[in-house]
Amino acid sequence: MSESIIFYVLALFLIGGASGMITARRTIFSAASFMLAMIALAGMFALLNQSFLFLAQLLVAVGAIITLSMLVIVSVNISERYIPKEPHLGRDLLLGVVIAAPIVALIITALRTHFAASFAPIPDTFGTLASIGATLFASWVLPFELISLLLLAALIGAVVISRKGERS
Amino acid sequence: MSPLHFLLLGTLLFGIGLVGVIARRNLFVVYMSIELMLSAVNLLLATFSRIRGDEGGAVLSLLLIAVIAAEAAIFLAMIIALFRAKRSIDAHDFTQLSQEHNA
Amino acid sequence: MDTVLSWIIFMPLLGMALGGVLRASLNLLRLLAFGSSLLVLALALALAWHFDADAGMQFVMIAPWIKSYGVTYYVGVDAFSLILVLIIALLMPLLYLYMYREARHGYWYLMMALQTGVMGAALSLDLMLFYLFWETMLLPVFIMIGRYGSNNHPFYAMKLLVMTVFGSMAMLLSILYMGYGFYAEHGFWSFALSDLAQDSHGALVAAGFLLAFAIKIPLPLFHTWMAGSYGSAPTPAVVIMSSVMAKLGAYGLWRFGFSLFEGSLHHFEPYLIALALFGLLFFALHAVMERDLRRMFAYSSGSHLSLIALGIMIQNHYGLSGALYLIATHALASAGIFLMIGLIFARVRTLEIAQLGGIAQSAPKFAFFFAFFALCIAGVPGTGGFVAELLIIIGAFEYGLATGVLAATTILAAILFIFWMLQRVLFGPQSRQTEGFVDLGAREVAMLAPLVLLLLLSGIAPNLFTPLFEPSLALMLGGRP
Amino acid sequence: MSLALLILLPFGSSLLLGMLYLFTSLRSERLYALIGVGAPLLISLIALWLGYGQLQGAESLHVSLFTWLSIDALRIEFALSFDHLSAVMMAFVSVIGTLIHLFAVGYMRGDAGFGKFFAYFNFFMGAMALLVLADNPIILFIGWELVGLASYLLIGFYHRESANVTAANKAFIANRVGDFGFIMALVLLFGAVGEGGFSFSAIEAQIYSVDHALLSLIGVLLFVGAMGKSAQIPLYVWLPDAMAGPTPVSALIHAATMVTAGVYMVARFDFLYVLIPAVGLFIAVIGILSALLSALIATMQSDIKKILAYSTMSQLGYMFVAVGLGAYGAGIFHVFTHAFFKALLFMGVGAVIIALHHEQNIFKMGGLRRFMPLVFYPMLIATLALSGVAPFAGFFSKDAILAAAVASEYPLFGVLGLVVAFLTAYYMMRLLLLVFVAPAKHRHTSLHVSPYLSLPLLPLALGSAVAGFWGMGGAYGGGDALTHFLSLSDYAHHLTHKSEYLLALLSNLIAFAGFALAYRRFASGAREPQPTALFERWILERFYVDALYHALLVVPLRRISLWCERIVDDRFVDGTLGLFSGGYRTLATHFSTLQNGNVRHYALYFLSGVSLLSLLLLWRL
Repeated sequence: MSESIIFYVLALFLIGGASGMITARRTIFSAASFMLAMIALAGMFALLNQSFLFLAQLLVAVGAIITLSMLVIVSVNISERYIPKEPHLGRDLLLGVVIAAPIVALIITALRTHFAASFAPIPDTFGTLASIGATLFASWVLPFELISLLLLAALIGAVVISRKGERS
Repeated sequence: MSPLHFLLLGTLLFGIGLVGVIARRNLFVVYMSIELMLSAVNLLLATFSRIRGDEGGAVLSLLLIAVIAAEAAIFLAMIIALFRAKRSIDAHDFTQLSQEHNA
Repeated sequence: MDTVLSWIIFMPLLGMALGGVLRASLNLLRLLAFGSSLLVLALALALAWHFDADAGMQFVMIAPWIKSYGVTYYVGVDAFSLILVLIIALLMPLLYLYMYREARHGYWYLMMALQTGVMGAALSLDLMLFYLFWETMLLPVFIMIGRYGSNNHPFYAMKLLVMTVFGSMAMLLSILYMGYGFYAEHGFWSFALSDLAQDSHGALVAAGFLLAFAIKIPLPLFHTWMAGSYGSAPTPAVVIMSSVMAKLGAYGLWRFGFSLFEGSLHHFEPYLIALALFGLLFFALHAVMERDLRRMFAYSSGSHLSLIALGIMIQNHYGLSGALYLIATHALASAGIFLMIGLIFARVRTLEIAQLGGIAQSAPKFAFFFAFFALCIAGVPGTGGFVAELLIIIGAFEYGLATGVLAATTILAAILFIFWMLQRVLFGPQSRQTEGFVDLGAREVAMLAPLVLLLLLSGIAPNLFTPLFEPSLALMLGGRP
Repeated sequence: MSLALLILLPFGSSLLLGMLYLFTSLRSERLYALIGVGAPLLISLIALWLGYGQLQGAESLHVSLFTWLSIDALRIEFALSFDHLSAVMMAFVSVIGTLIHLFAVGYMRGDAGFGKFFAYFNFFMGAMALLVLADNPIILFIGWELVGLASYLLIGFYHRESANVTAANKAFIANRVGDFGFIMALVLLFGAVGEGGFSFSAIEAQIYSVDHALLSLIGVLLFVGAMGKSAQIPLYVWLPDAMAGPTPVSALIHAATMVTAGVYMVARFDFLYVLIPAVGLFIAVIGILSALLSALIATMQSDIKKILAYSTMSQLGYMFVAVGLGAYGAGIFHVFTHAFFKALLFMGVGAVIIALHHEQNIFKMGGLRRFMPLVFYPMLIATLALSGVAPFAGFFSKDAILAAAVASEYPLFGVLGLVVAFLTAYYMMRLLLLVFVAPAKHRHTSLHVSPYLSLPLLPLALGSAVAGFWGMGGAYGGGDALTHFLSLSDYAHHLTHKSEYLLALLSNLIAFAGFALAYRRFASGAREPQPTALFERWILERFYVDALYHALLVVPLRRISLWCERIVDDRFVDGTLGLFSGGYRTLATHFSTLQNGNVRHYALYFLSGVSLLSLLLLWRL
């Protein structure tokens, strides 16, 4: 019962944050709402017994990414006049909802018909750091290495792209 | 509180991200909407993992977080570059794919 | 011996690949081009030597290619394709001689690709294969006009491409339809000419083919790509277009028209003959006031191709042999004239007739060769053109009096513009541009002399050449009521 | 084999000369002249030897060198024949040709194109020999066209002047128009009798099986070819302009040999024309009209070469009257004699022109008798011969034609022929007087004439004087030797001796009347005439035929050509295509507003698509 309450509270934050992010006119408000949603998402992971994911989400998504975004927003120093006016925001959002609704509906239909209505029983160690680590290095070594390559490429790419802009 | 709730929530988040990508012109918001869509997928993956009791989904989700991080780095760098080039973060200002620019 | 045709077709492609792999220098590339074309020439001559004029299709090679749809690699040569093979094999070394100084690598590669395309189209007996080569030969020309042309060349390259591809799409539809029809009837797929010829096909299927050929030849009303493309293409491309590709259109009319659409062709016969007769005069009239030398001869070419089409469509012994003879001699003569026009352009950078004149004063050799080719196109006796025109006129009179009279106007058609053109280009006072016009060098004479000798020989002793195709013609016409 | 030599020698030497001229830097006139004159000399020796054999009654020679073309029933042998008709033609063509070659050596001296000239000239000899010796109509046609080509090249010899090239074009085009008729006739003939062989003898053997109407059509079309080659109405306009070529060319091609090919051809087809007298009558009418018209024009011309050109045309008219009325022997006889005196006249005129540094207006000449007697006296003989004064060559041949005309069913031809004879005498004497006798209008005190120019005149003068005796009619004790030798299918009637004497007397009187009139008007010189009367102006402007051709043919042709390009191509064909491509382009413009380069819009389209698909799936599931 308490889990349900937690779930609905978190869900409220999550959806509220997401909606706030796409509707806020000021960038900084969007970013703040987004951070709220991300934190709520970490909570969702905890609810799902994914303790390691919960940590990773907090550390990487919230800690690193959001901070980075904030940093960029501030460092580029975007003042009000650079922010797009978006005079028809309401209309555009409505359009977006109209387009997105069938897609969402389709996905939901698919999920509803293909997944069990209950959780499977799990051992206590499920989702812990040790367990995830064992799985990761037992059968996911190659993807893991590939992801590290991707990160490296992204790192270099990010530097190159931002330097290039500087020169011109 | 069945798995379906989590699935519904994830899909909804995905939809909200989609709306953001479609409707917003602010590059930052577009970027965050994409992040949101990825995170929504992340949530779904975690849920599937929990439903099946299979940690593979959790691992995939973990890798996805890394991808999100990489994507964030690139996207932010691009925003900086674009902003430097045009002094704008309005997506409507970047239309170099159109024919008038090629001609 | 079975593979000789494949060697003939793919030798240039081999040279091209070798050049690409070795990242050939200009000299090596030149060597490859010359080498491959000379080898092809040698093979083609050997082919002609071993050719048995009394037999039908020879040197046949069939290999499965796309098995599930019965598409085969099916090549063979008979008297009619042999003529085209010999022309192509002869012209290519001369063209390379013409572009000897050409420094752009792509040019050489494209020419080699082009040779494979036209050879393949002339030799393939599987409709799908034919279609493949038919399109293959278009692309290098398109690129050559687009990249190396002059005078608004991107536009004309597009126009050429769009119009000819439109035609070949219609042909492709017909081919597919026929192939499906064959499948429906016999239970297995085949696109081989000999198989498809067993069935009878409707007029609409024939129309697809006719459209492709009418555009490629071109017959009047399908011709508007011609003058512009000829006018803006680089010289070797023009030579190939007028001497080979246009002839392939006529050849196609022959090869596929007769074997596939015997019945339905009769349906179109009067219209095609009327169109050809119209084209004969229409193009000649067109040429009269043309201001650009190359465009003028484009129309001249059109006029003669209409005559060839006429010879084919009247479908009697004289008409067909005349058409074949004209295919050969006009290919040589127009190659000569377009090469020389290229030389003029290289020397004075203009082809506007009004800006030329008096070339004969400082360049007698040039004037001699130019006048020779022009007179050959005009059909003066002693050159092969006359023999061909005579035969077609005889055939046309056999077909009908009115057709004959109109066909005989070919005697008049060429003189409408040729002599006035000669006057303005070769004779009269020199213009500012043609002052000190450089006469032909040894390389250029070597390039033109074979053409002149062959044309003279074909005019003085045509019986040296006619036995090559005469028996097959008799065979072909003997088999019909 | 010797027959083949008649053709190979001139073609071979022409090729050799051409090669030397084009590809070497040899410019020795002596070498070129040696080769250039040597070849015709050799062939005239061969021709005379063979011709002598024919006179002695040898079998006519037939040689088949090789099969020229063999398609289905069409079997054309490259065959030559040397019968009586070709013997006569070949003999005088080669002999006169040789003399004119010799003359040309002097005339062309110092010209940069010396070698080229002889290459062309020998080429012409070869082509003419081919025409004369051909054993079937197709080979004849080849020779026929090649002499036209040689004529084109030689008229335009001085190609720096655009006017000369225009004249050359005109000549070739007029000839080609004639050939259009010729080749249609040949093809029709082939269609009618070709199955059984196409040599002259084979055609003759089957000609009776041909439908009369078709035969008439063939006859007319053949004559159209002759009209072009022999400058008859209405295709005569090229001949006066052809005088733009060097004078030896005018002498050889446009007076003595090529232009008479039309007459030769009709005589060759005598077996055909005998069957269709109505067409013969048509030929005669065209002939007499041409004779009359050109004689009239000649009386008003002041260019010395043009006078002779019109005179040639007028004499050709005579010949066609003869062959048209069936007197083939008389026609060829006139061809034969005419060659001598007309070649002589042209060569004399050439000598005059050279001496006066290319002055061609007779009203600016005069008094030349003193300076060049070796030119004057031969020309006097030629003038007398041309005017038909007894006993010079022209008298006998012209008399034979007039006799045939008077004796025919249409004596009107005879009357008109006499009128032409009067005009001929008048304009020839006018020329002679103004050039040689009238007071000088120029300042030359001494004029040099090279022996190359004057010596060849002498044998021709002899020929002009005596050549007629060969064909002398029975009335004069000759017995029509030439006509009998030719043995063509003459069907003309003969006059009694008495009426023939009367006719001869009359024609001589008329000639002298013409001389007298000319003498009265021009002996003491005259100014260039300024035409006043309408008729005179008409004559001087050649009845405006050239202008008419220009307005009726050339101008519309160019208009049509432009119309083809601007209306048919651009508007009609490309316009229709343009409708398609234009419509496509409009459509594309509408679409391209969607393609605005805004990636978000692309994403929107894409997502809309996904959305629609989702709806579809939802609905179907």
